[in-house]
Amino acid sequence: MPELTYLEALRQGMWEEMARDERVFILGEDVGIYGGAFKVTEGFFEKFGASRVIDTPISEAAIVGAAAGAAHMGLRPVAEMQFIDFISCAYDMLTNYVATARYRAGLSTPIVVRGPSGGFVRGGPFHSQMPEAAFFHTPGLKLVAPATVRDAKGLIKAAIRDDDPVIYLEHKFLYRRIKENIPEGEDIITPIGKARIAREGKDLTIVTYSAMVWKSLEAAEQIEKEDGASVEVIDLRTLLPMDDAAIIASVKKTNRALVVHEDTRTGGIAGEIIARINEQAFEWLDAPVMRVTAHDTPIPYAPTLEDFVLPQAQDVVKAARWLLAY
Amino acid sequence: MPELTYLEALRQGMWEEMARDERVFILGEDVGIYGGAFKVTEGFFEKFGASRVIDTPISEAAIVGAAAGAAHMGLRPVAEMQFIDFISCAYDMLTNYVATARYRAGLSTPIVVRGPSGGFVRGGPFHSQMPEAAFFHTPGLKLVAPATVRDAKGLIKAAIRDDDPVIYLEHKFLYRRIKENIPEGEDIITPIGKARIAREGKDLTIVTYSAMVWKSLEAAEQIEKEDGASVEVIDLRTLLPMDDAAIIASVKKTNRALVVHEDTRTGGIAGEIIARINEQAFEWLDAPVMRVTAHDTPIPYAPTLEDFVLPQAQDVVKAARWLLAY
Amino acid sequence: MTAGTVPASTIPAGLNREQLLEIYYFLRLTRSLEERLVNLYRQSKVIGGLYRSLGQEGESVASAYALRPGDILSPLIRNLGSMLVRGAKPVEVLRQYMAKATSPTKGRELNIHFNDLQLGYLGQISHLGDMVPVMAGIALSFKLRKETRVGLVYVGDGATSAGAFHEGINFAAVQHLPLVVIVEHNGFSYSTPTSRQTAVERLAVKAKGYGIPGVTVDGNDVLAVYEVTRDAVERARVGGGTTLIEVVTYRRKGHAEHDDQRYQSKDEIAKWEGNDPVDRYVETLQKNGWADSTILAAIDARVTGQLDQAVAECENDPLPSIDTALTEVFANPPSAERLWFRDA
Amino acid sequence: MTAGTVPASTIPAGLNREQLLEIYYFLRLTRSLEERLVNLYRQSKVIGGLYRSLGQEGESVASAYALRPGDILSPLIRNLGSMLVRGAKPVEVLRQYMAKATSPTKGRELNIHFNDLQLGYLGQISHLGDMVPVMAGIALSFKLRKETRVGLVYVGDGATSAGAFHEGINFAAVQHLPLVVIVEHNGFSYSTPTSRQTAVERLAVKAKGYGIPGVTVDGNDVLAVYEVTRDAVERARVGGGTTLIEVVTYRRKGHAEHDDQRYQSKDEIAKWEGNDPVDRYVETLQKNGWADSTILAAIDARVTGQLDQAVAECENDPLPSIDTALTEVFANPPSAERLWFRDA
Ligand SMILES: Cc1ncc(C[n+]2csc(CCOP(=O)(O)OP(=O)(O)O)c2C)c(N)n1
Ligand SMILES: Cc1ncc(C[n+]2csc(CCOP(=O)(O)OP(=O)(O)O)c2C)c(N)n1
Ligand SMILES: [Mg+2]
Ligand SMILES: [Mg+2]
Repeated sequence: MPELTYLEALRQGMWEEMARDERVFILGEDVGIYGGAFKVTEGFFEKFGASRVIDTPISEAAIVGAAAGAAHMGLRPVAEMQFIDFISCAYDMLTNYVATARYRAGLSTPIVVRGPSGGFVRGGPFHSQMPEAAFFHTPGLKLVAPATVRDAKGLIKAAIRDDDPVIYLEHKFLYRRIKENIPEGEDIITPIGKARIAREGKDLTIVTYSAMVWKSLEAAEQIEKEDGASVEVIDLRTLLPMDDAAIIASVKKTNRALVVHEDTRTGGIAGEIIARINEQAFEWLDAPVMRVTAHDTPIPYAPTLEDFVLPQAQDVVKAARWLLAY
Repeated sequence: MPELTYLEALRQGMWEEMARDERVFILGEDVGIYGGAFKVTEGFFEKFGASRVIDTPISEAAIVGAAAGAAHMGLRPVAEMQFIDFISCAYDMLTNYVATARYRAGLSTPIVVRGPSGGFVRGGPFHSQMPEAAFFHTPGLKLVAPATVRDAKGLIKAAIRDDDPVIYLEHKFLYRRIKENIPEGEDIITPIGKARIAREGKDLTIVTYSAMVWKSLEAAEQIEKEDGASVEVIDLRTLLPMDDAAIIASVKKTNRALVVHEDTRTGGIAGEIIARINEQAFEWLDAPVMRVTAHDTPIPYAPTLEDFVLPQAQDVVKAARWLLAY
Repeated sequence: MTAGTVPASTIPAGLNREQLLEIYYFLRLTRSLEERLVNLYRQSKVIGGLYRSLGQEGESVASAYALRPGDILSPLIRNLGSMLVRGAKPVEVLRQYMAKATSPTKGRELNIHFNDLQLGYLGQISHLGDMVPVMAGIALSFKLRKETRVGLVYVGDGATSAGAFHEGINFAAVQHLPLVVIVEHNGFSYSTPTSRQTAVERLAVKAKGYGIPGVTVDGNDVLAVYEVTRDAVERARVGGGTTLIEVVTYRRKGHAEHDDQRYQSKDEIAKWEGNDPVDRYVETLQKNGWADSTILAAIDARVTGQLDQAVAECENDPLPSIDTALTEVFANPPSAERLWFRDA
Repeated sequence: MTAGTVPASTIPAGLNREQLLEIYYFLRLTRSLEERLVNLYRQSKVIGGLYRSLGQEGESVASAYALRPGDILSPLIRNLGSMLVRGAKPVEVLRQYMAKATSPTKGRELNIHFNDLQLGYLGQISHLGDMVPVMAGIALSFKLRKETRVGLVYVGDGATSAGAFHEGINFAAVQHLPLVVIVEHNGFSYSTPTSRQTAVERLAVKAKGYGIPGVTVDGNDVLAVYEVTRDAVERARVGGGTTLIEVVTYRRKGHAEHDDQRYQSKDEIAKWEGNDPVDRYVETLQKNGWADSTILAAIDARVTGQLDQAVAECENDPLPSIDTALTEVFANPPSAERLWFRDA
């Protein structure tokens, strides 16, 4: 049973889908011979050829727009953003053209737009972003953000097979830092819309996703060890449509909730999650739902600053303790 | 004391600022001889000339980018988006270039980007949007959304004088539908960051902004009359930075809160408001904070559909009653 | 040829007489349908704005006529004619403008923003320029599947300034996609004259920046537009890549029906009225003996009858029921949640 | 002229001997500073990536040298040379790369993303193309205030595909703004050859689509770049509007230091090594008797000394203190909120 990194699992998932379904093709900047800035598509050009692995100009709006057009015709494009920060250049195309296509005009647009998101890599303000909140707001888009090796594979496969447009946010900090045994030949599909209990617990629920799952798990273990409290960690996996049922079930069990994400506080999706908990489980809450997030600034470059601005495991510990003591 | 419409008040505010400060200029599509699609800048070209009222190509990114460049040099550009829906084409420029300029590089970028937002006018999916959530998420931008004639004037003047970039969301449904007496020559400045109590009450707080202030007031009056309950309505006026103090003070008084906005539910800024109330006034809440919003769809064109998708005064009444009875 | 008629000269551009008349039919249908819409607009039966293509029907119809079945075009607001050529029905257009439940978009989208990919048209969204990348993607699908199909996309002079136009046409050009880009040089973008939109005189030169052929054609000369478009389409079909065609024409009406056109010179409007594409086409048909006034009048009558019927057919159609408001945001889930404060 | 030296020919482009030597100084400074950065990078003292301009220093320095005080340029990642010409200090660049508290952006932004509008440079953001509209806005401010100042913006061959490039240059062209756009045709955009980026051979033809002059110059010929840029800058200064200059050069290093360049041909790299702009410039200086090896060696020594000092000066500077992490998101409020779970 081979051990794969997060990046390899993502790559394997795409590879399997391309081998399985000839409608699937890849387009993006430097995805061909070079194999992508992070080498996610390494080997694809050689295997699948220039017509299914297309190097494009630096034109994110055109990449997404062309993917949409091809998808209308029955193809299954997977568009890479070299860094997810550049998806902002396709914001209009995604929110106005792609997201609305089915509702306004009955058009099917099964595209996947994926790219490396997130910080902790000294990337500075334009290579460290978490863009989910900007797209989370638009009806018609699905959003997934795998935290584990298994889900990196399972969600890309599910995203490619989905009949709706899906934004797939991979976390670049996890690319080569986490490994997992993935049985060869297993057709892993992580269902879109289903959260995962990353750790069971009964005293506090942490709702989180992407790289913050690991920091939350680290915090949960420390608290278990040092405080004897048991913390449940929900890995959302899909941000949209959100798995309210999983969140609410956990909160009704633990009566305390903490939302943890890497994005800035104001306008980050924690607000929405808290609103939903409040609407659906108010009576079960023994404490306010709190959040651990980045500070409301751009992501600075210097390690000291980045580490300060971004949320850390010790922040989760501190917030969790505050909630447990409430 | 002349009676002005919302649109006239906005126009007067810009006019006074241009007369007062020669650094102020206007740029946008058809803002010159034509006076803008909604005639907001009617007469400006004749008064201030072609070099201060600039008709641009259809290039929202260039309009905002050029405004930013000019602002760095000490000018005070006011950029019009013909409909605010087209601000999505400048999303990258606003969130990456403009919003970060001071933090990342010490640059001053005092621009105002304004345009007609909102629905209820049968504009269909691309002429009815509320874009605040997309920009609300980015540290470095201020957001204002006047509901009254007085604030239409007071906030545009404050926005132009502000040293930070401000997105000014005017509501096209209000343009010619509301009127108010505005004393001639009064230099009205509505401070950015300060909410307004649109109606005092003690049993329930409604937090809202823009056109929904009027629907909320209508609901509040109906409830007062029919149920004898007293509803406080907070008109946020500024969405960013948000006036937490005003919201929290009201909630601590009424112990019940309802957030009302015209934007879609998921990812709309109500989530953030609820998170803040929950964080800062949890102990004071006698009921969950609920929200009345649009449904999670694009805005459809047909009156029947638009009226169904968008929030109405009767929805506010219903939600308020539910909360009052909780 | 019947004795007594003018001897017919050879019909150019490989067209036959039937096709010439069919083109006339679509020109007339376009213009008359818009006139019906004006009436309905004045009666407040059109829900939103009304956008005319008066004076531009020629280029719209003729360019679309150069396509074959399987090809796909993307119209702009002023390309009603192109959609009718592809098979969109007048009643569909009426229903769209009136937001009827029976309209192609079920009342969700306005005017001619609707699609039929089988018939070969993909309605635009409002954001100008966006359809160029999308149509590049459609052309890309043709290329990837080795289909001999062609895409065609219309762009206004104003919309050439949009970033999406640039990204899309460049993408098509460098990928050598079977796409024809028609730039409608009609003098204005809303109130803004083309001279405030771009510093070039001839929009066809924009092709040079993309390394593709660019050609300018008199947009009010129906047969010339047909011929130029057909050449570009057939070149694209055999792997010749992307072409930009500038059609020179004039927007005789305001941006929309409510626009007072204060910025347009009356003389100029009058001048272009004298250069009307339909009038010119009729003259060409008659002068060359390809059609006489009797046959044209018969077509006019047919159009009138069809439009009478179309208006009658839909005028009393209902507006959409609220049961349809929340469906199909996604393929799955099939419906958005009905919010709690709206539960019956 | 001292006896025994080659008789000096007339110096072209209105330059004098001192200026020629100053240009040499900046060329050497640019190259040597990048070499120092490579060392620091290998020692893991550079925090993020390292981007070289090896082989492109000539165009960068020469074009910037054509500006006057008060003019403003916006550099790309490979335009270190242009910033040094405008007065950026090597120690500032070192501090930026090492994310020092003392860096111009206080450790917030990386590499050469920093500004000094007094000296006349505005650092880029990463999103390619975005600086073109921004620089159009700066040029617009010059025009509105009737100042005789000029803006200059660099764009890579790859970045010409971005929508923002198009919108910005078109805006500048139609508004007749004093802006010079330098397109660096260096063969690649990351791994993508220019032939996959655009279908044109000569990027200067892109000017045609904007109705502005476009000129191509050998980017490794320092004096030619200077001359062409100066002409464009001075035309802009007197109200002649926008110009696009294509500088033809080659990126001899990978996109960044970590890039293995597998997609670049070794032969081609070698060929361009033989066409090195600094070597060619030195040869020109010596051949024409404008400088001898002694004086050039003295400049080299001066550069070495300055860089030794610069490295020493900053290597031990501290990283930014967390007290500075939250300030200046806005002018007002002066600081973002420190989140509750971080309170001391
Ligand atoms: C991105 C964007 N910005 C602004 C608008 C508003 N708008 C609608 S039509 C129009 C003018 C279009 O002019 P042109 O492209 O020349 O087409 P024409 O109306 O002449 O056919 C404008 C500015 C828009 N639809 N999209
Ligand atoms: C909008 C955007 N998309 C993608 C990138 C990622 N990226 C950074 S540099 C680069 C290549 C740039 O090539 P070119 O413009 O030719 O400049 P060069 O590196 O050759 O100097 C790419 C794709 C980016 N910075 N911005
Ligand atoms: Mg036009
Ligand atoms: Mg390059």
